[in-house]
Amino acid sequence: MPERPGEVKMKKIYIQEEYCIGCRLCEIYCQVKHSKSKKIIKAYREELIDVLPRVLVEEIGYNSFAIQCRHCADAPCVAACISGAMQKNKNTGVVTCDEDKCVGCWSCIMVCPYGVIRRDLSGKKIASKCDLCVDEEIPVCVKNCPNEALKFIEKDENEKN
Amino acid sequence: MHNGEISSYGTNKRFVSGFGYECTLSTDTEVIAYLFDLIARKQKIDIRMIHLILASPLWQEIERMPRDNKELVKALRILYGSALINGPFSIIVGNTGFMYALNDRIKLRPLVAARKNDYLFVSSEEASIRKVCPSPDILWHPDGGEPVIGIVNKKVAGKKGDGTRSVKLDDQPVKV
Amino acid sequence: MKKTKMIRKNNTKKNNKLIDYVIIGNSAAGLAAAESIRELDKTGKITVLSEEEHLNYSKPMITYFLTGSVDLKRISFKDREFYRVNNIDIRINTRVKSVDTDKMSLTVEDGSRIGFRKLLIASGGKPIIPRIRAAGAGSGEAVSFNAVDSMNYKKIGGISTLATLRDAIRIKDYLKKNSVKRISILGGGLIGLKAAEAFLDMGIDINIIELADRVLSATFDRQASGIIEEKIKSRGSKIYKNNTIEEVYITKGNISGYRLNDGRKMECRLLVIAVGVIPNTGFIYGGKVKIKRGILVDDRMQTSVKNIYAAGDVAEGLDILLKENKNIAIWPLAVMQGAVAGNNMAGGNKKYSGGFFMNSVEILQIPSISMGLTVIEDKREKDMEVLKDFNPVKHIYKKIVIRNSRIIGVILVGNIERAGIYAGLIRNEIDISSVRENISRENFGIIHLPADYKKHLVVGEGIEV
Amino acid sequence: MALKLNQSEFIIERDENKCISCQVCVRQCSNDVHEYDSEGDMIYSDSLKCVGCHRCESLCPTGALKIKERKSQFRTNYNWSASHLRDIYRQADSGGVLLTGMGCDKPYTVYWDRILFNASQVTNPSIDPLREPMEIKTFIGRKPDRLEFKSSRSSKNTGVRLKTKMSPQLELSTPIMFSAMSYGSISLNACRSLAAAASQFGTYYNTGEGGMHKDLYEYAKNTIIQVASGRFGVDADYLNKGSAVEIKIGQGAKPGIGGHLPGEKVTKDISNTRMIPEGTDALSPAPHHDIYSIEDLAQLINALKEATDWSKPVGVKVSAVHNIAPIASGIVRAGADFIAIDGLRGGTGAAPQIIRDNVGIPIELAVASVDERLREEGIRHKASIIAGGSIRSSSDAIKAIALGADAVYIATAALIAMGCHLCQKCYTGKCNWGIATQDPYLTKRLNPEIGTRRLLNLLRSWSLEIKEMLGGAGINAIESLKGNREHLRGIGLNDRELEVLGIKHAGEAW
Repeated sequence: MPERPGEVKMKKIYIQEEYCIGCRLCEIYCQVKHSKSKKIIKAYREELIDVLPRVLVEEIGYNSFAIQCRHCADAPCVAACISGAMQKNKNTGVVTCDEDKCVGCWSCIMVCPYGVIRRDLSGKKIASKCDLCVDEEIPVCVKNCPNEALKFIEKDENEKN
Repeated sequence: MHNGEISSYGTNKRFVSGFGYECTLSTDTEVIAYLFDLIARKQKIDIRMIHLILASPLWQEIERMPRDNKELVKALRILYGSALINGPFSIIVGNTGFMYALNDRIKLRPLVAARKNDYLFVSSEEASIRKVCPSPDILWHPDGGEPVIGIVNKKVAGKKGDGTRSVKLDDQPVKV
Repeated sequence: MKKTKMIRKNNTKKNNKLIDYVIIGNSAAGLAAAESIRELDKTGKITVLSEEEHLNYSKPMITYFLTGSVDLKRISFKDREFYRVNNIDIRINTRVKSVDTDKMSLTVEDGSRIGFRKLLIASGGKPIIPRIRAAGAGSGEAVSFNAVDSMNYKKIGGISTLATLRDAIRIKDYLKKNSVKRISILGGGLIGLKAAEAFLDMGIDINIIELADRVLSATFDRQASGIIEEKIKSRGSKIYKNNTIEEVYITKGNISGYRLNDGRKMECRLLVIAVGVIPNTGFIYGGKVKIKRGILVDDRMQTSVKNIYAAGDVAEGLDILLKENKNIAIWPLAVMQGAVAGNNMAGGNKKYSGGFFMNSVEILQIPSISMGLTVIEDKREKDMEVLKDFNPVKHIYKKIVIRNSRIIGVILVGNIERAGIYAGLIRNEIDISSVRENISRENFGIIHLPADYKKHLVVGEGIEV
Repeated sequence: MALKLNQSEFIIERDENKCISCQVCVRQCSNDVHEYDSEGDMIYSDSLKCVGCHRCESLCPTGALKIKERKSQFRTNYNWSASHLRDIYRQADSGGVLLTGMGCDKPYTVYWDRILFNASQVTNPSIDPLREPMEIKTFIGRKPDRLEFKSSRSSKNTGVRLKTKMSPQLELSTPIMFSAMSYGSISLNACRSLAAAASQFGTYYNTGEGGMHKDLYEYAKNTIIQVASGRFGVDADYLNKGSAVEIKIGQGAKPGIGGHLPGEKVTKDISNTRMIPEGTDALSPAPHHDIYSIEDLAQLINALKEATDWSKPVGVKVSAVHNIAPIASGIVRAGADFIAIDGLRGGTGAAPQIIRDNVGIPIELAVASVDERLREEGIRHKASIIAGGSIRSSSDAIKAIALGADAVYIATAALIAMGCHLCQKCYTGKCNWGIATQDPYLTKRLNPEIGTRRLLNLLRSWSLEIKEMLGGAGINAIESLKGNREHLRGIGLNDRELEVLGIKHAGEAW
């Protein structure tokens, strides 16, 4: 599976499912973060909010969780990308899609086992995924989770917890 | 004789009144006398331990005491918490048999003691002791909560016959 | 110039004529291998040979170059900096004529010989050119040859494959010079449809000539193909199924038309041949390297000859669904195989966990993804089961093929949301019997997965996968 | 269906140019007040169902919501208040006993707000808790009449050791404990938060009538286990797990009547913990059917001490009623190690509104009169008094201790710290804050990690405030505050109230 312990030591987003209350504020703040204006009311009002959230909440009954890119060590999406747009940064370990290179062939969507890459058809048809809010202190989904179900920590992935 | 105001007066008063003492005088000093009487006479607590009640050591000191002492002081504090005199004071309590001086546990008031042969001097100021006894054998400033106890030694007193009471000074307070 | 000076400096001790790592092929597999070699061996000399004149380019992007959405600069998936940083000696226009597995050396078309300690063959695939009878266009015009085949097709104007960037450039020029309203594509498979996707985007009608009874027959069933065919036809383009080209008419050296095997004659100015690709193994002689359709390799990507590896479209690695080696010519596996090959060539012991067929293609805004074994109508075994969800109006079709409660095949047309979850289920052979009824739902998600595998994906515990 | 006369009690104001129709409020309201209409991409609110819990307002990402009391006025009538009319409408609708949650909300005098605390100026210096030690360690348990000592030759001290065997005490790092809230009336996450906060801070929480859930065994050392008339979850193992046993005779919000946990709230987990069949109503009768006089209580106390091998304090919890003083005296004489007195405004998960609002007396008067009576009978030192119902702030706690309590019980304050907004609808089991509910969709909303942290903060801030006030009055040990009515002064109280409270009026010196 792609989640082999990565060479890169990095903070990742982890979830405690039992505290996700399905409010979807993570999705909302992710949309605002990736909107032009970055202001929640302006973004929703003027950008007709076709900005896709990069985190996805799934819910059945009282079970729910938010899931986003795991920035895998051996990322299948980086392997499958035909244009070189999907790259894992050697030092930060963050997997990002270069919007100028992506041609919208959806190979990454085909291989991502978490299904957390989406088709952004608003502009020029590119893959849209979590970029771990590298320019933020902590990712906005983690910051705005009202129940601290999302955590942004560095965890030794292969130690059995 | 007492110098200072007792912040715990309300609690001390209730404690002694629970044992039948009536606080009628309009001074808080009154409660100290009753406390002393209650603990020493009625509750028969050895005079050398009374300071562990009236000016109980702080919990941080109690935690560091050896097991037996800790158990003892803790029990005293649990039972006689309401007898703890809180607030600044330095008191002298005496009767025909003894003279007892004590400072509040965080020493908000001065207290000096001195000894010359079998005379014991206690005062707020060193100067007043020097006035009466210019060169005492030993002069010391007791710590907060550390009593000065002078017990009149009946045998010795008889010999002198001049009404002066000599003081047996080997009755040290229980050090914990 | 700077690059070569650096190479001579660091291996003076060794016989400097012998190159530590030679890689034939400058594409997905080749460069993935080069990168993973460099990860383990910081100093070994790496030389990549490419028969083409471009820095590097991604074959699946050729059709995007054709439509102009990608230019010559953007088509390369590794920039010049990649070679410099990884100290890779790239030699373009260097076509390998033969490989001598005994002497561990190869000869290039210009006659020069290169010795190597370790060789990776990542030469990819070549287009298949069927022999088609050729004749003058009715007016009895003499035609210098009686058939079109792989040797001479390039000489005829208006006939081309769409396998290399050079093909795309030639077609683009041809279209500029000749106003072509309709292009014929021989072959309705993956490459044919990708070509169709490009031409339709450029507003040019197409004729697709397909031998089978439907397009994308290798991976789509009739219903799935039906959606795509409907859409293509709605744009005025035609699809000739159960058909092929009997004869080609040539006028003044250019194609002018052809006759289908059902007798119909078609006028044609541009014919793109896209019937299929075979592994490019022509230059390997001596029979020591075992080749079936592609070069047979073990789970370290090593061929039957020690120190000679193969990866990508030329190789035949393990297909985890058929449980045997199979040539699966797709980009993601080429990269994975290249990485494994490079790792082992440089002394690592990374294993190739096998792969299965998968493809993503978007035709006229209908995205479609197919994975694994999807066409099983004919060889339906007893423990196989198919779940379908078909909505022709919304052009949405979902087919899941299950064999003893493991997913082995998926077709998604129209809605390809979260397709990779199925890829994960196939790769990890997850038993889905406990959640059978959810598998083919439209909004299928991780929450519908079996508990343990779901736990693994969401919180990282659950099962070790 | 006949017209329902009750109007909605709240108005939901939605600021149109702030609402982004993100539907967080729709998902978060368990009373289905908000509804999303996809055509108009609008959200509509049915204010009749709103209970004023402010959940939607708190989670709305753009602050578009404001909840206000509707207060549509009846004709002014000083006799028939609006709540009287509304109660009759509801009774005419249902014909049942009107239930409510939390504590009495009637405008009876809140004595805490009529009492002022002292501070030292000049004659005795105040003590700065930042620079001087300030001791608020408290002991709850039975005290002997006097102590005996014996000589001991061990070198470390000078010949004196304790001879009397002290009865077991609860050692609290602060004079504040969490009072009884059962697993069943509140969620397991809430219980876990209370338990974890109590153990980390060094104080105690109370299991209430719900028994102890196995997940909370790890906190047993900081648990006071309650034995109520229903004996839910009570067995030898349970008794020996906690650090103290509390016999529940009464609860401030519903003196004299038993408890009722509706069957639907008795999930599988709760039925295991309470050892009752799943889905059955958990009725705790009043009185205990084995306590019909003070002598029976003495027997039960003794039996419980036997069962726990005299290893832990056994106390009694009673609601503050008119004869609380003699009752308390009897309880002390019956051998109780501590008495927990729950005042008129004590909270509850479910109680008849009429009883909650009209039965019992305020805790301030109860503590004052019990402390006075026990002192008069010379038995005040024997047992500890714990005041509860309702302590709303550290100043309430200080005043309670000054009136004579050893420590205070807080529960409503703890719930508020965890998110409760006092909508008083706990009995519906639809608590939007995930506290007074067993619905898994709602209980998830209280992450115990956050709950514990907030409760720890509450304990920490109250303790600091207590130290500040003590220091201000020149006291550096909580023992000197207990029953120290000299440091209290009444304001706006009549002479009888001052007399009952045993405090002088503001302005009078000692």
